Amino acid sequence: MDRDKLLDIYTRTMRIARFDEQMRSVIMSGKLATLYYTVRGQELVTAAMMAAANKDDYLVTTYRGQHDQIAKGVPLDLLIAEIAGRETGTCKGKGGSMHITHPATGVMVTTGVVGSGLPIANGLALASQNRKDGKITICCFGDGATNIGAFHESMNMAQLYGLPVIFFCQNNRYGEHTAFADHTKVENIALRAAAYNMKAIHVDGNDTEAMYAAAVEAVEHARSGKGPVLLEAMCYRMMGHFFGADFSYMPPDHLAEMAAEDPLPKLRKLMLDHQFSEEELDGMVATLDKEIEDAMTFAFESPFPSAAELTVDVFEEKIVEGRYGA
Amino acid sequence: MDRDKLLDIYTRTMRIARFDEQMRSVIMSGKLATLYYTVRGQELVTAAMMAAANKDDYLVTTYRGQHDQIAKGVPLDLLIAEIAGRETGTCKGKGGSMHITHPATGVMVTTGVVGSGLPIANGLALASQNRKDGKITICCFGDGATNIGAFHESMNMAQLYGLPVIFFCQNNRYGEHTAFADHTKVENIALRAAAYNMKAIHVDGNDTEAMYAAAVEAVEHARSGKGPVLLEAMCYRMMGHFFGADFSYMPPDHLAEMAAEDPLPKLRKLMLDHQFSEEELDGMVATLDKEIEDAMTFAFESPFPSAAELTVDVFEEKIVEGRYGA
Amino acid sequence: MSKITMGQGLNRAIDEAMAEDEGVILLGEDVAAKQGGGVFKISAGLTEKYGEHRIRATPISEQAIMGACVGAALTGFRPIAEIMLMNFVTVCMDQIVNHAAKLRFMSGGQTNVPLVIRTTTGVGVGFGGQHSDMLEAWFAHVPGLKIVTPSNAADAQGLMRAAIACNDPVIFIENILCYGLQSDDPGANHVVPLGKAAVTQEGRDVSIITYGRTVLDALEVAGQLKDEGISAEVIDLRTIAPFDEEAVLASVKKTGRAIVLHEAVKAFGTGAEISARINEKLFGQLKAPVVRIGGAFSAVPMANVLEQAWIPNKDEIKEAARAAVKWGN
Amino acid sequence: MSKITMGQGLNRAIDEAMAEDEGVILLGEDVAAKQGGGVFKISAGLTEKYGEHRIRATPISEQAIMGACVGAALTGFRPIAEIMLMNFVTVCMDQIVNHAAKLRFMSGGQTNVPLVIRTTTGVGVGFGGQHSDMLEAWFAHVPGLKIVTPSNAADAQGLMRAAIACNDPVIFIENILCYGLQSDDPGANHVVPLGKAAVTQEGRDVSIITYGRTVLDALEVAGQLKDEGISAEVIDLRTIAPFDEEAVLASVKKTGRAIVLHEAVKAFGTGAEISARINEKLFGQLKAPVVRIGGAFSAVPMANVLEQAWIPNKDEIKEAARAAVKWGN
Ligand SMILES: Cc1ncc(C[n+]2csc(CCOP(=O)(O)OP(=O)(O)O)c2C)c(N)n1
Ligand SMILES: Cc1ncc(C[n+]2csc(CCOP(=O)(O)OP(=O)(O)O)c2C)c(N)n1
Ligand SMILES: [Mg+2]
Ligand SMILES: [Mg+2]
Repeated sequence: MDRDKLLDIYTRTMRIARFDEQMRSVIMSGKLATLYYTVRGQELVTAAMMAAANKDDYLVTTYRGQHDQIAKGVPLDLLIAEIAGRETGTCKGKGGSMHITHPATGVMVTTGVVGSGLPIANGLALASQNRKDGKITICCFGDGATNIGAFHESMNMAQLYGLPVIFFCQNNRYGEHTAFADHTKVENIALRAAAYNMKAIHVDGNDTEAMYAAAVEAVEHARSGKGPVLLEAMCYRMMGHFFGADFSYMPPDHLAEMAAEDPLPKLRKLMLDHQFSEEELDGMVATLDKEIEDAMTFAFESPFPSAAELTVDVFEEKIVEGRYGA
Repeated sequence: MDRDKLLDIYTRTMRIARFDEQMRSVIMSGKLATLYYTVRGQELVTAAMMAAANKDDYLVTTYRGQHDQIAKGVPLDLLIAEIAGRETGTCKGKGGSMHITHPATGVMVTTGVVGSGLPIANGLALASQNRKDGKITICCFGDGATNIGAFHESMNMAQLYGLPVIFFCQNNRYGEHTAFADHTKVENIALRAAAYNMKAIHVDGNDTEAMYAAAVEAVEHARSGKGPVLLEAMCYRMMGHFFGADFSYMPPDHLAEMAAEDPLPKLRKLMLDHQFSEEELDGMVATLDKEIEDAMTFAFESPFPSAAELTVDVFEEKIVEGRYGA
Repeated sequence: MSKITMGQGLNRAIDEAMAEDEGVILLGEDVAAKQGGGVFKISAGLTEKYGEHRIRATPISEQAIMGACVGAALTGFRPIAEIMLMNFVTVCMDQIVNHAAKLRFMSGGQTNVPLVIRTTTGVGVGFGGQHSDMLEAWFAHVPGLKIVTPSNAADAQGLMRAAIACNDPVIFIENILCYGLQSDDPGANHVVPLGKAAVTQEGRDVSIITYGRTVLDALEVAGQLKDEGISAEVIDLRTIAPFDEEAVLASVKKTGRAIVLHEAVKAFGTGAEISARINEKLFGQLKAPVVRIGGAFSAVPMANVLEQAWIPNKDEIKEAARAAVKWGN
Repeated sequence: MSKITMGQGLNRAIDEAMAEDEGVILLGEDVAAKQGGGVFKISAGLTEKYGEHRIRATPISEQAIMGACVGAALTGFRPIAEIMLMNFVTVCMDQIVNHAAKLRFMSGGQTNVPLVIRTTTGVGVGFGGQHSDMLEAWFAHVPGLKIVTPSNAADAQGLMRAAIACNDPVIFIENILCYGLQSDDPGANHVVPLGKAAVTQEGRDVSIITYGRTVLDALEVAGQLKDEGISAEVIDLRTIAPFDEEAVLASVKKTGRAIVLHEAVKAFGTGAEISARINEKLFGQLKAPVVRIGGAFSAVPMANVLEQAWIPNKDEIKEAARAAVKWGN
């Protein structure tokens, strides 16, 4: 594949990977106490997806969305400051990791409610359709989310209206503690598109070239006005549901299967095959590490929000005691 | 087909048809003011379905459910008394036509909320599965209901647990004022079963023999422990959404198409082909009319419930002012 | 002077807003021309003017309706979501409460949701337990939502214009029995500000604080009480939350007696908050206990006799006023 | 004496009920042994004893979970539905409100729904705006539902037994911060009747009426107030609706002063009903205005500093008690 595009995907992937590792270590160190949904194993799928999209396309994602946000371009300093509950965070510390919002990079909603991003994604796409602004909306969610009502209603409405939206299912084989085979009897999620007469793509998300090709196909379909597409990328949740959570319920053979499919070593090998040298790759990683360390420093040196923040952003006007019984 | 079974289906069908016609005339006459969802055009599909099931199987239906309830065996006097809001009605007049309940004939829930019967049907079936009582649950709903979240969640759960339930979609081509093609892009509802790896049957509900065969197949599948089935019976809503409602939004060609497919003349012809005489058929109808008139008399001569009814059936214990701020 | 009905007022307000702003769109079941402009015809004529891309008939998918409106609102559109009957909000509370109400706050003010959620309900039409509920108390308890309900056609038009102009989500509750109510035509571009109550009837002896259809009952009762020499003041809140505390307290300070009236179930209803606030702010200044009158403690029954016994009735209001005035002597 | 935690108490009550009645089943996400017995491990060990047909791990499908429990309950089963966090009731309100709560009434008493809806929530763990809400006020406004919440391990066990035995739907709210709380072991088959409050601390000067986690705050404050010579009585409602009006009125009659405290948003919260009722029934007998203390008027923020500012705090309670006692002099 195109060497520049590969480099782009590699950079996005490693920015996510290094961020994830450093987040885990800062939590381990006790320096930060927060609920963090690790993205280990899902770095590549979203890097390839966002590399195929435009900066001003809309993104809707979930609590497990830091990889999507980074791939889309959310600045790491603002992102980490938000996760650390600082005034300088994307949301002034009010939202936290589950609710990252950053319209400047198209990140319109990050939801903590399973499946709830899909109906909202339709609305963003509907606005683009009416405005004819050429944007598409990418909506990220997991395999478990496809069993909830909002998924179904949204798929049907998107196809009915021919909305420019990509339903990007990152099938990491688990919904919290429940394995795929224990939450549905359908063989894969892509098969569900037929219930709406919608285009579907099913791809091995750990294969960089296949994943990128699928992303490009999905983006072209949605942007061309042909309507929505359901893109299912097979990947693995390589750790527990959130960082630190017990995952003894994951059987050994599954863990072994995952290790063998880890996208990071596979991608590194692909880079080497494309004549990137070990040195170059290590150099890039070092640069990313520096970027992340600076962002961490920025975040941890930032002040906490003031209590007065409770009275703003509830309504357009400030909350005044009495009127609201507050 | 078997002559006795055909007679059974004919009797259920005509009991519904005569009830529906007399309900409409009593409303027209001004003697009864109520919201009545006419079942004109859907008499046969449910008659055939219930003729294939057992009296003690469970039924869950909707506001447009009088045909299902009658086919299942709910006594007409109690049914009409309930619709007329009388103390002698199935629900003491508290429920009305949208909420007919009659456990004695397996009618466990009639809901006014689109799609909400499906999750409940799963629960009835789950109880049967645990009790091994051999019962199946029949859940009736419309085409429009298949676009709501509850449909999706219920289908997935039923297949996951292998529940003995028949999802009986009476596709009458309209959801309130919205035609099928304007509420989904899927060609038919049966196709949606694939999203759950569920067995599906699609049948012309105006063809008595085909409809009964489909019903038998569905019942055998569910009762044998093979799990749920989605049965889609194509039919027509031959009048407005509720009786008296304007239906100018229904195009003439559609109205013509419906008239040609009316199940009642078709069934009558089938009866004649099976050596039932005109006289016999008319005689049966006369008997049914008498039964319905008696039921109407019973209903309209019954007393209205007393206001004290507001304090009972809220909880097991009576409501006492004060405790409940009532 | 020419008259308009509540239905016409609502239709006109939406029409005016749509003419002004391409971003005003309407999503709901059966709302487009092809379906007859809504089951209550509130959007009649709008598809012809603004097109199906702005008047979107939807599948029966309330979560998708609400979510689509939330998403469009995030881009600066001003969507109007029509939920056919208020009980059906129970299938889309997540989008309203976890998203529409909270996105401004959770995003630290980066985004906001200028959304109007229109819905209708009402007791007295024989629709029974699943089609008659008044659930405004739920929404009032959710920071980030405003709740509005008109008691007359002119207010319906003016409040709808204000609701569409509001940069935060507004729950707009219409009473099914009120669509035919007539008012003097308030003319074009009539706006009634959110958060302001109306003193619909001046009085000295007792304040009846209410909203929506029961304003009519209160006015009728106030008229009858006059003949008994009791001067009742009627406050139409118009905005239920945040409600006009100043207006309520001013009235009760004057009369020293308050009756809080609504059609919704009395227990844990909005009347509880209003009563609690009056008692907190006017402790020791009341001549009689604040009385709450509301719906009975049961699901709404279908049988008409029971339904009529369920709704707060005028004799009950009259009795409460008499008792308040007599209190202590 | 040996101790149990709230988690253990809940697990034991469910275990005892399951051993007694084949009809007691549990549905919820991750609840079975294969998933580790629930994310909070409340159902640990039960699958091994009673099998996967009775402990059913579900897909992420709250409407299907709730509906399945309603349906099973209609046949005489006594299902327990686990909704992982209270905010997720927003995706299944229809089954709870339009069905579970109303089927007994709408069927004229032919059917009933003996269902327990277990859920957990709580402010103070940094879960943010969509995982911390206290929505009991919504359910209290719905005739046909009972709402229960324990403040200690023994009550958790006893109330759960009573909830499972109840022939009507019960919303059972657990506070995420309380699972580790320890009580003296109440022993097997411990039952705490629904609808009965507990006087957790006797006092003369002011009544603090509360429930759930804030009972702990109230008790701590009561202890501190003693040193100031203020004798505070603490009432733990245990059943929020229908609440124990007799107990509340008896206490406030005695003290003449009331503080109603809960973690939920204050505006239009359950405290409004309790305050309104006290004012209605004890008009003229109060020495000070009834004070309500509750959560701030915003979504629950994630940042810890903001979250702590959001929750009702002990100084606020103390101040309110002092002010009430000082009132008028
Ligand atoms: C409506 C709802 N139910 C339950 C939860 C609790 N929950 C959070 S994440 C999760 C699992 C989601 O699985 P999946 O969709 O596969 O996404 P993944 O976590 O694997 O990325 C659950 C059940 C929730 N957040 N929302
Ligand atoms: C959740 C919900 N949304 C909307 C409605 C209003 N409504 C009542 S019947 C109906 C149409 C249902 O169509 P379909 O499922 O095809 O059943 P049919 O009436 O054709 O038998 C609608 C939209 C409702 N009852 N419930
Ligand atoms: Mg997953
Ligand atoms: Mg239909």
